[in-house]
Amino acid sequence: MALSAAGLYRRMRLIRDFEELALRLVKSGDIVGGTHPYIGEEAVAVGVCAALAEQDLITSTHRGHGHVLAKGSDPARMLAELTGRETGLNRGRGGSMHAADIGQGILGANAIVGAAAPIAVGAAWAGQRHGTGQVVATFFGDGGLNQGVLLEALNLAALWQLPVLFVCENNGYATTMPVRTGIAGSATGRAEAFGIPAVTVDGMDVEVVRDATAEAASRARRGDGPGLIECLTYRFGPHHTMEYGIRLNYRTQEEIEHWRQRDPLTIQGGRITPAERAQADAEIEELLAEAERFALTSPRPDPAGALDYLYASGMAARAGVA
Amino acid sequence: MALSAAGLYRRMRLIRDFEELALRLVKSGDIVGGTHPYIGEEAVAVGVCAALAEQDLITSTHRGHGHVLAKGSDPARMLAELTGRETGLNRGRGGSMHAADIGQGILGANAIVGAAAPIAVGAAWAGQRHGTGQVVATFFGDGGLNQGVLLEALNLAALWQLPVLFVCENNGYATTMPVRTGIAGSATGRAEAFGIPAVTVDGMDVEVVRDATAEAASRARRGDGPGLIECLTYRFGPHHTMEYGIRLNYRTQEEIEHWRQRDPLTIQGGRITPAERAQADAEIEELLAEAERFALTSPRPDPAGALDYLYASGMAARAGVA
Amino acid sequence: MTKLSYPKALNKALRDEMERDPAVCVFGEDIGAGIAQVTLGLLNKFGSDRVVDTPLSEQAFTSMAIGAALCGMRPVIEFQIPSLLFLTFEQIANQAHKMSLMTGGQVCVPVTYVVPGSGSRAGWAGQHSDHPYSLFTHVGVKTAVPATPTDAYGLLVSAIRDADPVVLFAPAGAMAVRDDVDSRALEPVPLGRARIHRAGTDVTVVAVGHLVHEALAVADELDGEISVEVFDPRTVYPFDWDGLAASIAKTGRLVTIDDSNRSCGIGAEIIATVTEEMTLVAPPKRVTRPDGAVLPFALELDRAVQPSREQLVTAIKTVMK
Amino acid sequence: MTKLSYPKALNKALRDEMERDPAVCVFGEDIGAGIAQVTLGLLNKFGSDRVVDTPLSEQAFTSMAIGAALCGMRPVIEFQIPSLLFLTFEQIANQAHKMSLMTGGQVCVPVTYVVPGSGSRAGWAGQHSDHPYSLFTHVGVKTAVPATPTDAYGLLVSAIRDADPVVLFAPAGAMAVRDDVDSRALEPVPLGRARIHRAGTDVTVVAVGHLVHEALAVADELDGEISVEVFDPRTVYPFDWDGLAASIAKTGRLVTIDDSNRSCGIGAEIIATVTEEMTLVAPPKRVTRPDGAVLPFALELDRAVQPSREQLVTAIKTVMK
Ligand SMILES: Cc1ncc(C[n+]2csc(CCOP(=O)(O)OP(=O)(O)O)c2C)c(N)n1
Ligand SMILES: Cc1ncc(C[n+]2csc(CCOP(=O)(O)OP(=O)(O)O)c2C)c(N)n1
Ligand SMILES: [Mg+2]
Ligand SMILES: [Mg+2]
Repeated sequence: MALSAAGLYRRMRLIRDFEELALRLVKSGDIVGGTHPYIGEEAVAVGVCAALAEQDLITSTHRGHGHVLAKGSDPARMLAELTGRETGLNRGRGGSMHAADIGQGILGANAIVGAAAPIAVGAAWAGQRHGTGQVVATFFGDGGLNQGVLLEALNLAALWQLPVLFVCENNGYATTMPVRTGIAGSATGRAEAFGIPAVTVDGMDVEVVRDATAEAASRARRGDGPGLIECLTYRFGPHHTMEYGIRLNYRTQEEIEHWRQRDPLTIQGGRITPAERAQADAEIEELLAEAERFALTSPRPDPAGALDYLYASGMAARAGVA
Repeated sequence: MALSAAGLYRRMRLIRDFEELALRLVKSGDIVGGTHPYIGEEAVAVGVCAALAEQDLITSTHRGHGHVLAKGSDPARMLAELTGRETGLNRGRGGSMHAADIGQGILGANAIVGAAAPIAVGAAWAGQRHGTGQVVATFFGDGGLNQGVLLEALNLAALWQLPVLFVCENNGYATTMPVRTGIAGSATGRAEAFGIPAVTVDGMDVEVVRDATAEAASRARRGDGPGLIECLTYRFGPHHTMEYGIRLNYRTQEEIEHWRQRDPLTIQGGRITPAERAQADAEIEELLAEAERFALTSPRPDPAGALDYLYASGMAARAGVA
Repeated sequence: MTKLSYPKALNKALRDEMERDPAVCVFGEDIGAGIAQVTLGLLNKFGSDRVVDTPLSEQAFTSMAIGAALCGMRPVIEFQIPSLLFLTFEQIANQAHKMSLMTGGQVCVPVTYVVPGSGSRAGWAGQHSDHPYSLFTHVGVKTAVPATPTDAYGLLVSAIRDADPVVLFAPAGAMAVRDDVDSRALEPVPLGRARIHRAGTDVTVVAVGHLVHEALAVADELDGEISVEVFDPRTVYPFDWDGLAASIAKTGRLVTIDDSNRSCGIGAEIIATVTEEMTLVAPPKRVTRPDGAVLPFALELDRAVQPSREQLVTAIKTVMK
Repeated sequence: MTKLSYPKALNKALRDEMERDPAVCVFGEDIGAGIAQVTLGLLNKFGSDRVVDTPLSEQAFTSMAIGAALCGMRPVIEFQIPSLLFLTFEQIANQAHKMSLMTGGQVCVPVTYVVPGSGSRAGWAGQHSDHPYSLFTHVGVKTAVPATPTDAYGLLVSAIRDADPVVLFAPAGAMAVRDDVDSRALEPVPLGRARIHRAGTDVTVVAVGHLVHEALAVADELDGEISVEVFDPRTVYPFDWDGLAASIAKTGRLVTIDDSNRSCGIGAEIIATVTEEMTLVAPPKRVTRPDGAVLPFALELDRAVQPSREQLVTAIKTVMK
């Protein structure tokens, strides 16, 4: 969905504030199990989704809140999901790592690193076969580049020239492992080895990400096959909120500060008027206040329905005690 | 083990005639379950192993007879294995796809495509840690290049600069699938994407294969890490002997004839005197006659010992009926 | 009326479903050539956009089937060897199986996995002779193990039409079985409905897959002496507990024979459920592979590890004591 | 005498074995940082050639451990989440487990796989809450599920010293348990030896992992009314059948409670073996997760799918009827 400069800022602001709100709800216990905050990486999700059409599809990751919001899910229902409510995107069954919203073309976050890429390839294959002209963007981290199944997926997408955009969110670390100690070669080099055009872009600049995505997307729509976009980005916060509880010294304060200087919101905020910015901030604040109210006042699922949807055929599973 | 021109020919002749003998024994029913004949690819196994030292290690594949013989296993005990005898390399427990001979540095054939590569990486890691100076050569086919675990293994070997030689036997097909329809990019391109030096060589010329291997092996021994050698070769026979029973038209007679013109035995045979050649042929004939006698007169395993070696700890498993 | 072979039955089921429903497609290795016979002729008939020869990347194409299913397709995957189910266990058990619940019912994943020649194929040894249907029973993926061509046809059709992932094992030991059927009379066999191959009053023998035929042979052998009811669940998950209860109510005795490893195999589940919920007049017995079995290569060793007719006879006589 | 925590017990076992045997090394993700606490301090003490932080390539490094084992090492692998055992099922069940037999005894593969925090971790939902120990029992890979820090120490030591692959599940539900022990008194616990946590005469409750503590609480609750023997197998494979037979001989009644799915779970195996080989005075009962369970995210749903104390009490009272 095409967005103005202010629109891009607004989307990123939505994600930033949503994630801050989620952190508060983790601390308050309203979100159980914690989250993998997307703070700092907003330009990737927003830039990519800004270059996609409504009907295009995405797959997401364990760090997926930003992708889901960028593609257009209702923040209130996303927050209801995170707080385990019946009104959540997944009726409270999925949570932070499994949020899906088929109506918005979000085939689902995935808690297994790298696992969503071949699913995206399958969706692209079906779309190509049906001539829908859909493009499928699949997000994954630098760590995902080391999952064999993702490398297999690159081969399939290249062989069959499928409309898949492989979006590598290179935030420098897989949990505590720095990219250079985990990855021989490079993200783009791996894609190119399969004959997939690849670029590395500034993942902190939403317009740069959007333009790179738009180019790859139009190639894919023309039938010229997949592309890979490596977005250099950084998470300002912990790998997961549990990190607040344990001391891990895998990053220096200097490094974190250095990247904070390149906050995607500051960069994009500088491209719009103070008035536009203030308006967006206010709108988001209100929208999230409403989302929080909606989520926290929504009904919790009935334990009697714990195994609802286990089988799409409606088959009932035997209980754990006869 | 350094071999003269005649020695190289002799090794290939051994494999060629062993495989022909195995085909006879499949037809006669002495070998149960069939084999994946190595006929036509002899120069790869012999060339690679000729550049290895005694203490070096290899892992093999479902098409592994050539590797095992080239690395130095006793043909008689290998044939005893294929005919399911207690005197076999694996005491008749492994068969064609699992032949192993630790004494000769053969860590084992593997019936799962691509599965041996990370095992080789682990062996190389242990060797490096122990400072043995060992090099580990891992054979795999073009189809193996599409197994995620093998691609993951390339990354680990490259990251840790392990002494692994990745030997890709590109015989043009994965069963019925032509390389071009299965592989986007190339074998060497995939290795290079991980920063691994890679070469493509004439896999029908044993001396070319040996020299390429020697170069990669000395690099690895120097601590300069892994290498990949793609050997362009061809199987003159079926994917598996079951193919004799079913019509599969994935290769043209012209193509098969074209490659037969480049028979590795003819090429290497041309480099030695007719006398040397005749002598080698005769020696091998005698050696295999003796091997056949040994195998077919060896005792069959006692069914009572069907689960011997299941647990190295000696633990006994419960029987299938109480 | 022609003799229907097992591979032909699978082939016909696939062909019929592909004709009936354009969403049905097939992924697998060498399926264009039809090496396993299951897909013979399908490439010519339906083309390469419905019969997809895949590279040697089982994990990727197994998840690719999920993605295609999410977009309206009904993929059937052919695996050349049973242990490829180990390689793709993550994709089947952790992805395909879980998506419906995890998305709160937003999606279904109607993918069918077919393994022609499961279990021991003489001489294929350790890594090609597994029979892991109990693993899928445990994780809760629907699992069929047809014993006859007619059931192979009917169960494959139902598997393809089912809204959930289904694994279908076609035992190597049953591949040679032929049925005398009018192919026009073939019809879907519902998942979870057992088949009594032979009625009896003294003991219920639950036999799975190819071992149904061993059980029938034993029933003949014991005819006059012991009246054996041969109960074929046809699907090990879901299991036809009501059907088994009816049989047990009649016989009061139970013997199971199946080709999975002993511990936590379907034999254990059958005995456990029957003991918890039904009434037996004598302790039950099960015949299985040994614990942790790995099939050795040499034929006599391979055979020694598989459940045998002799073991079944002894088990039946023991429960009749 | 200090309170020993569960993670500390695993950490000490690893440290002690690494000191004792230079062949012991550790592979895993973020183990240098010691995120799961199991490997805390080991990198500094033993260096990066024995404590290897691996990239996100579980399949490759799991097979890498096999190769290292073939060359004399005794690798321990830490998996961050239980479902990584699905991802590496091929490497463990089809490679590591089978090598000894397939090579005719030429090699052994002494690799230990540790999963700290197996089972449900509140809020981690569908793909991070599995408890697949019954899968390894079925394929025949040795499997330990320690309920206490003392047993966690002793079983991990034995697993590392064992010549075969061993999977050790450290249930999330037991991670908070602490033991009052003199750490100098810690010793290896043999695989296959059960532990009677509480003697009783009316009913044997076989409880696995963290549920041992639920069983003990229930035994207290029923004290005076029903005398419950709490039997902890400690390893589900091999299983201490002799120990269980002795307990059943005393009580004649059996209830199992474990956190795996119902069909083909360890509960089924225990009931099947007891019914075949031992004598019960009343039909047994098992408490498990439901068939095919996928843990939903919302806490009340997650809890509803797990075996509960209430279910155990009901089951015990039923077998006592
Ligand atoms: C296959 C797999 N292995 C391990 C994990 C545990 N884990 C969750 S996130 C993560 C790091 C992922 O790093 P990256 O792909 O770079 O994404 P990022 O967290 O940096 O966004 C790990 C190891 C997992 N979920 N899946
Ligand atoms: C992972 C896996 N998938 C499928 C098979 C079945 N299979 C055995 S050999 C083979 C083809 C292998 O091709 P390639 O790697 O090129 O070796 P080649 O047979 O040509 O020597 C296949 C598909 C297998 N053994 N392992
Ligand atoms: Mg990262
Ligand atoms: Mg090939």
